[in-house]
Amino acid sequence: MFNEYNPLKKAMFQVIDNDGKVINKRWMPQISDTRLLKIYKDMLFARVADLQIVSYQRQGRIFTYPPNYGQEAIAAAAGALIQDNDWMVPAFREMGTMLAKGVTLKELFLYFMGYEDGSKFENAKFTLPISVPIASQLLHAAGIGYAVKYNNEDKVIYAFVGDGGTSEGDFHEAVNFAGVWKVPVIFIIQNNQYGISTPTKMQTASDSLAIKAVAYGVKGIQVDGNDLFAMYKAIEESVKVCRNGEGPVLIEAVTYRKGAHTTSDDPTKYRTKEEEQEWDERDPMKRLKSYLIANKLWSEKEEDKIIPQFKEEVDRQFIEAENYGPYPKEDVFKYLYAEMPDDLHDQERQYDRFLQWKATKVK
Amino acid sequence: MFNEYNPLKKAMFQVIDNDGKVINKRWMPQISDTRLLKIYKDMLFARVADLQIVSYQRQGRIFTYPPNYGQEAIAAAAGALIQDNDWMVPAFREMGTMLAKGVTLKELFLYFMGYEDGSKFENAKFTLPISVPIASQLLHAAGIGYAVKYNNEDKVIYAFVGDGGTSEGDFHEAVNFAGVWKVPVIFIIQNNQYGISTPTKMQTASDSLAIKAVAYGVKGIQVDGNDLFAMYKAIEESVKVCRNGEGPVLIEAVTYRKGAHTTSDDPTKYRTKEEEQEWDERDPMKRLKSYLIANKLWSEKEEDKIIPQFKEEVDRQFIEAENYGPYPKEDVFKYLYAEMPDDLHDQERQYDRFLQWKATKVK
Amino acid sequence: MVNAINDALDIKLAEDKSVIVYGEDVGVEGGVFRVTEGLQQKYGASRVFDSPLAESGIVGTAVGMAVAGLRPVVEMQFCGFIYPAFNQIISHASRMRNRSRGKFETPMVIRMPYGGGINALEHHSESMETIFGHIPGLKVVVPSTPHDAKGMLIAAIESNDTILFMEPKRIYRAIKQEVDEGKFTIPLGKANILTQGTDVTVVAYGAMVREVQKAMVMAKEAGISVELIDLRSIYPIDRETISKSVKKTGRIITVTEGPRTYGVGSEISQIAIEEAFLNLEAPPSRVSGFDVIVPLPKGEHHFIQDPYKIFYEIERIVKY
Amino acid sequence: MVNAINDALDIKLAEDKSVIVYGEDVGVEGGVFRVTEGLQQKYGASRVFDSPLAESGIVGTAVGMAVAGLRPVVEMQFCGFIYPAFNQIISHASRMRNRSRGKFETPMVIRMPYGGGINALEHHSESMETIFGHIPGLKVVVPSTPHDAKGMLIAAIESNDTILFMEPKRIYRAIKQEVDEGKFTIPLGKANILTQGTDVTVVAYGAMVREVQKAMVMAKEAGISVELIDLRSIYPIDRETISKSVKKTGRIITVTEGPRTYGVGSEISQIAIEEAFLNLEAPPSRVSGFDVIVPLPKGEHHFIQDPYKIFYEIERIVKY
Ligand SMILES: Cc1ncc(C[n+]2csc(CCOP(=O)(O)OP(=O)(O)O)c2C)c(N)n1
Ligand SMILES: Cc1ncc(C[n+]2csc(CCOP(=O)(O)OP(=O)(O)O)c2C)c(N)n1
Ligand SMILES: [Mg+2]
Ligand SMILES: [Mg+2]
Repeated sequence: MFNEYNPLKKAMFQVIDNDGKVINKRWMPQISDTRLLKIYKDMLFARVADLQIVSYQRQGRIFTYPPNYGQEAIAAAAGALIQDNDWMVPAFREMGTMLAKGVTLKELFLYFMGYEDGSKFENAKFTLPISVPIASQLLHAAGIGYAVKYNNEDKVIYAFVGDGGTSEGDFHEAVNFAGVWKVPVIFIIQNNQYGISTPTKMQTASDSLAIKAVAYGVKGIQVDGNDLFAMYKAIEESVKVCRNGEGPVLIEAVTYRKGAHTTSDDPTKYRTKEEEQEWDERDPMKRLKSYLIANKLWSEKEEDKIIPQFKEEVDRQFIEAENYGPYPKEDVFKYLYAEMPDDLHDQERQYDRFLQWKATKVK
Repeated sequence: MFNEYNPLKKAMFQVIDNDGKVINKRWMPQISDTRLLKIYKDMLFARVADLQIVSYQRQGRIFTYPPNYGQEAIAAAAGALIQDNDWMVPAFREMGTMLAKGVTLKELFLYFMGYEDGSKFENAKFTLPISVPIASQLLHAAGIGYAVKYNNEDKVIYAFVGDGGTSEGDFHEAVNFAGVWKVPVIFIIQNNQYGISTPTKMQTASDSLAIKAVAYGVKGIQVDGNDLFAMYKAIEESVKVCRNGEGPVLIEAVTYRKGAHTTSDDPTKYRTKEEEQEWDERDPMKRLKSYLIANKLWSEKEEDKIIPQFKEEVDRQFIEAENYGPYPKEDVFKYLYAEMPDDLHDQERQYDRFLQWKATKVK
Repeated sequence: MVNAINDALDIKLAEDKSVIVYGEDVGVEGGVFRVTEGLQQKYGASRVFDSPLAESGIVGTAVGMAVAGLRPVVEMQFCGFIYPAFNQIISHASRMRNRSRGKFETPMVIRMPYGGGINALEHHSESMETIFGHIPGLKVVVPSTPHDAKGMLIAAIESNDTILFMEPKRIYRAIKQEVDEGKFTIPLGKANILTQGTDVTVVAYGAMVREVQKAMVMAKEAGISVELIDLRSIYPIDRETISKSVKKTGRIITVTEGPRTYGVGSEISQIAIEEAFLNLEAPPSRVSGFDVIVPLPKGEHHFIQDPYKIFYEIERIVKY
Repeated sequence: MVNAINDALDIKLAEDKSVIVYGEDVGVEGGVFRVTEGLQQKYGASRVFDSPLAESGIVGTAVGMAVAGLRPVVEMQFCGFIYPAFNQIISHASRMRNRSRGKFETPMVIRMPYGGGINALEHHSESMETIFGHIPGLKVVVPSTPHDAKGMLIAAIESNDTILFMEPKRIYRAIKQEVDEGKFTIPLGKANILTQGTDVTVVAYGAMVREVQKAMVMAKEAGISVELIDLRSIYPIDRETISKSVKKTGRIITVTEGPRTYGVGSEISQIAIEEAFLNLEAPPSRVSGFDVIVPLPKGEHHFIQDPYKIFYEIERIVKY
């Protein structure tokens, strides 16, 4: 597959077309109907959650939030394949994979409401917190890859980055280190066409992002990121490469950020209605749904039934997060060092004294 | 040429063989005999200087120095082609190009003896000082490229980096910016097989360094860096690309650092005699000399005559540098800001007072 | 303040063709805080534009442009994202003149919103001015009002030094003030005495000035006369203004947002003891953040300086 | 000191399979200062190895390894080359525990030769410990003797925190000292009183300790009794030791190599005035570099602290 879709050939790997029809039987992944349905529902859940969060934000109930809207197939495919013991190294637009690892929506809500507790990911093993500084997390993935290889563990590291992130030096260093060390990392670039307002063509003059694999001597492939089957198959094959000790893989998943960059962004400033409509045709949910309906695995009726349930579930977790309670003062100081240095301890005590004094002033 | 030697084809561009025989007439550059002789003499001068500096260093008359020994053809070819108004952005192993720009040996000596004055390059226009932090200078080249393009100037920027330097994030960002901006920069990687003790294969798993051009959508070519004609031609063609507004070019010049990394390094620790001997066969001076002698442009006799003259000239400039005199205290403070801040002025005055006091104590 | 900064850029872009403005999303979008809004339309995409997402790239290319005679004004999108550019700042932007013994200069401005109090994500609320103030060859300035922002930015763009221009984003839109039209400059490196007072000197800058002013209301009620100095310049420090003031009041407190240890406060205290040891009636003191990472929004109130904290310290020092 | 550090690495490599040593040229060559000499032969190339030339890469991958349970000890080849890694240090290595509320830790050591006085090229002589000491979540330590280097490095490798281990390269081979064999640790964060004294406290660390000791010979002749504290830890600072000492002597001077403004000196002074204001008989003071870029070798004597400079200040402060 990596030969057939060598990025130098400039062909994007696709399995279904915009109407959900299989156009590439050879590479159609084997997914059982139940499993496929589960994946679709996970994508749907992510989308429902996503749209709902945007409306919470409008109500002022959450701060910034970066929607996954339109990119659900990528995180869902990775989520379907990632194992409990595999590592997840997120950027910040991979809700599907995080949920699959056991992160809860409530935790994500807490995080975006402004609690570090939301990054603890109590039930998600081997899942790093969201990384805000673009591309820097990729080096962690390479380092984890080294540890996994050093310890002879049978684990794969899933690492995410955006198209914008490929311009950072850390992207270069990470894929390069991983290539030299031949470590089992799948680097997934979500090329959603923009880094905030900046289009991908202003990030780089290269023919594609997948082609950058050549610079590191690693396998690369450009995949239709709105085609769940293609994403699934590409990751499945990448996992094999990794488990065979053949080193890292670079996947460019071509997609589109249908929403705003974050809830504080206004995309009408930098892109056209026509462009948005064009991408609507390629919407990953729509395409998978067409496939499912055509194959009698799903119906609009079922969808109409399940959406309210999902909304309710999202709301339930959101309200739980909203009622999380105050942020304990101790938490400001507690996690800096394995043991708190005396001086920091003093600072905390001084703060206590101030708070006591303040309590007498402010009633 | 950039099509024919597209780095994806994995063919190194050569014009003469190890015996100085032309093996690639099609791309043999047009260089007049006098000009060619001048280039050879410049290379010879650089080599003489280089070997002499190493011996000065052994005598404790200069601190660290990174020899060019074995890599002379690259800097010489660039030196022959660079114009007075072109920009030179050096790493630290391009003596030939710097001398061509008008930098004097004396200045280089001053620099390596520990005077910033050696970086002033009084007579070399558009030549940046040596850049110690690996690869960081490449971004300056991209920025200068922007300025040149913005001002519609007909200038080319020559920027140098080592094989080790290609691992740094700044290498990536620089070539990427230059690619997006389509600016007239020739990035020349001197792949001398090592970054200090680290062999190139530990820097990257890519098939070559030239191939990294693909990642930035820029032209690239791998050149035999010990083949003066090939280097000359490759740079000549790159200059055309730049002057045509077709953007940057990435040249990998394959060469060998015959000397130590710097005068404080001992290469026997990390490489074999056999390897060194193998590269002796490909020595750039030897190859060019064979060509010249075969074409009756040069003789061993002439060489024996000129070497002592060169030695004398090197020595003259070295002794001038040695007698440069003390480092004025003012120079420590003077160049930090366009105008010296009061506080820094105070610091200088305090230091004056201390020096006066000290003079009374130490006789 | 956003408008004032935009105005300063506008004036310099109009006046000097060597001024170039770029950074992440500063072009089409006009910056995530809309500071550069409208400038690309006005001056074209070769003078105001979006760069690739790479901070080292942005600062490093600016060094090159500056060396070649342009006057780049680049934006770091948030205070937490300047670090990939750290090497270019400390190894080149601040050193080129010294390294080349005056042959090359790097007249460039790095603009950066900084500081907390806006309910932002991690890395969007830092105040790490100390580490930049400690870099020889760099100037670091912070305006506290729209007027200052405009005058100081114009001065920064006209300076032949490399200037880190830190913008207190918390008050980007908080302070309403008439700003003089047209061009004017405010000299960099000079502090500004905002209020004369006799009991204690309080030094602050950026968004903290306003917080001190709130505390001063309480202080006034308590009968304490505060002399408020807006430091304006983190490096160089206006030693003279501080010296005079502390000699007069005998007491000094510095209010900053960043971590305490190695913060700006201890340097101001050091200056006070060097200049006015025998006049001191209380130990030079500081109100600052703790030595911790800025908490996410729900915990940020524990970290940022509230006026009560400042007043608490004023009272303590005056009663000392 | 080089041998002592090598010994510490050797002991930990032998004892703990999770310890991994890498960096530029640390493998085959054993490091440009030969600090890691022989370790690759002994422990193999999967435990001691050369990395690609990329400092962000080195520190960033170490963060990943540490998160995954290893204990990487990485080398930055010189103090001037840590800056490309600055983002990984300030945004990740120092933050991972806090960010994940204790779920992940980054037990890792970044070793780095620092400081001047060895006739080196530009960027090879810096002492910028302040900027690292100001980073919350990071510990920064400096040994001044081979014995301390060994004990502190072992402690650093065993710590679950991220430690910047700064090695004063000027005394890499300058101090001859018998170092205890076998394993021992010296707790991080504790200063060391090297000489008891009564007239003035001098705080120093790294290569400056030896320079102060030279100055103390002059001081003794002048009848001045100096209490010498080796700070050992730039962050956290051992407040208690400083406090006790300055309460006793009433005078304190900090001797550092880096630029003056925002240097370690002003923080030590601040601690002194916070802890012992009423005991002070002279202003807490500092001997430091100037706010300039370290000059190249021929000018470096103007910058580095000579014993006379230190003695000059001791005398001034004692006579104050
Ligand atoms: C180092 C760094 N610089 C700048 C930012 C501000 N920022 C946040 S998201 C973003 C754009 C990211 O674009 P891309 O990588 O394509 O990811 P996307 O948001 O499209 O998923 C920027 C510039 C950041 N978070 N980190
Ligand atoms: C950022 C940075 N890291 C480390 C060093 C130390 N150093 C000096 S030269 C060198 C090796 C450079 O190798 P290469 O780029 O191949 O150039 P060469 O010396 O072979 O010409 C290293 C690691 C440096 N100067 N800058
Ligand atoms: Mg994107
Ligand atoms: Mg090399």
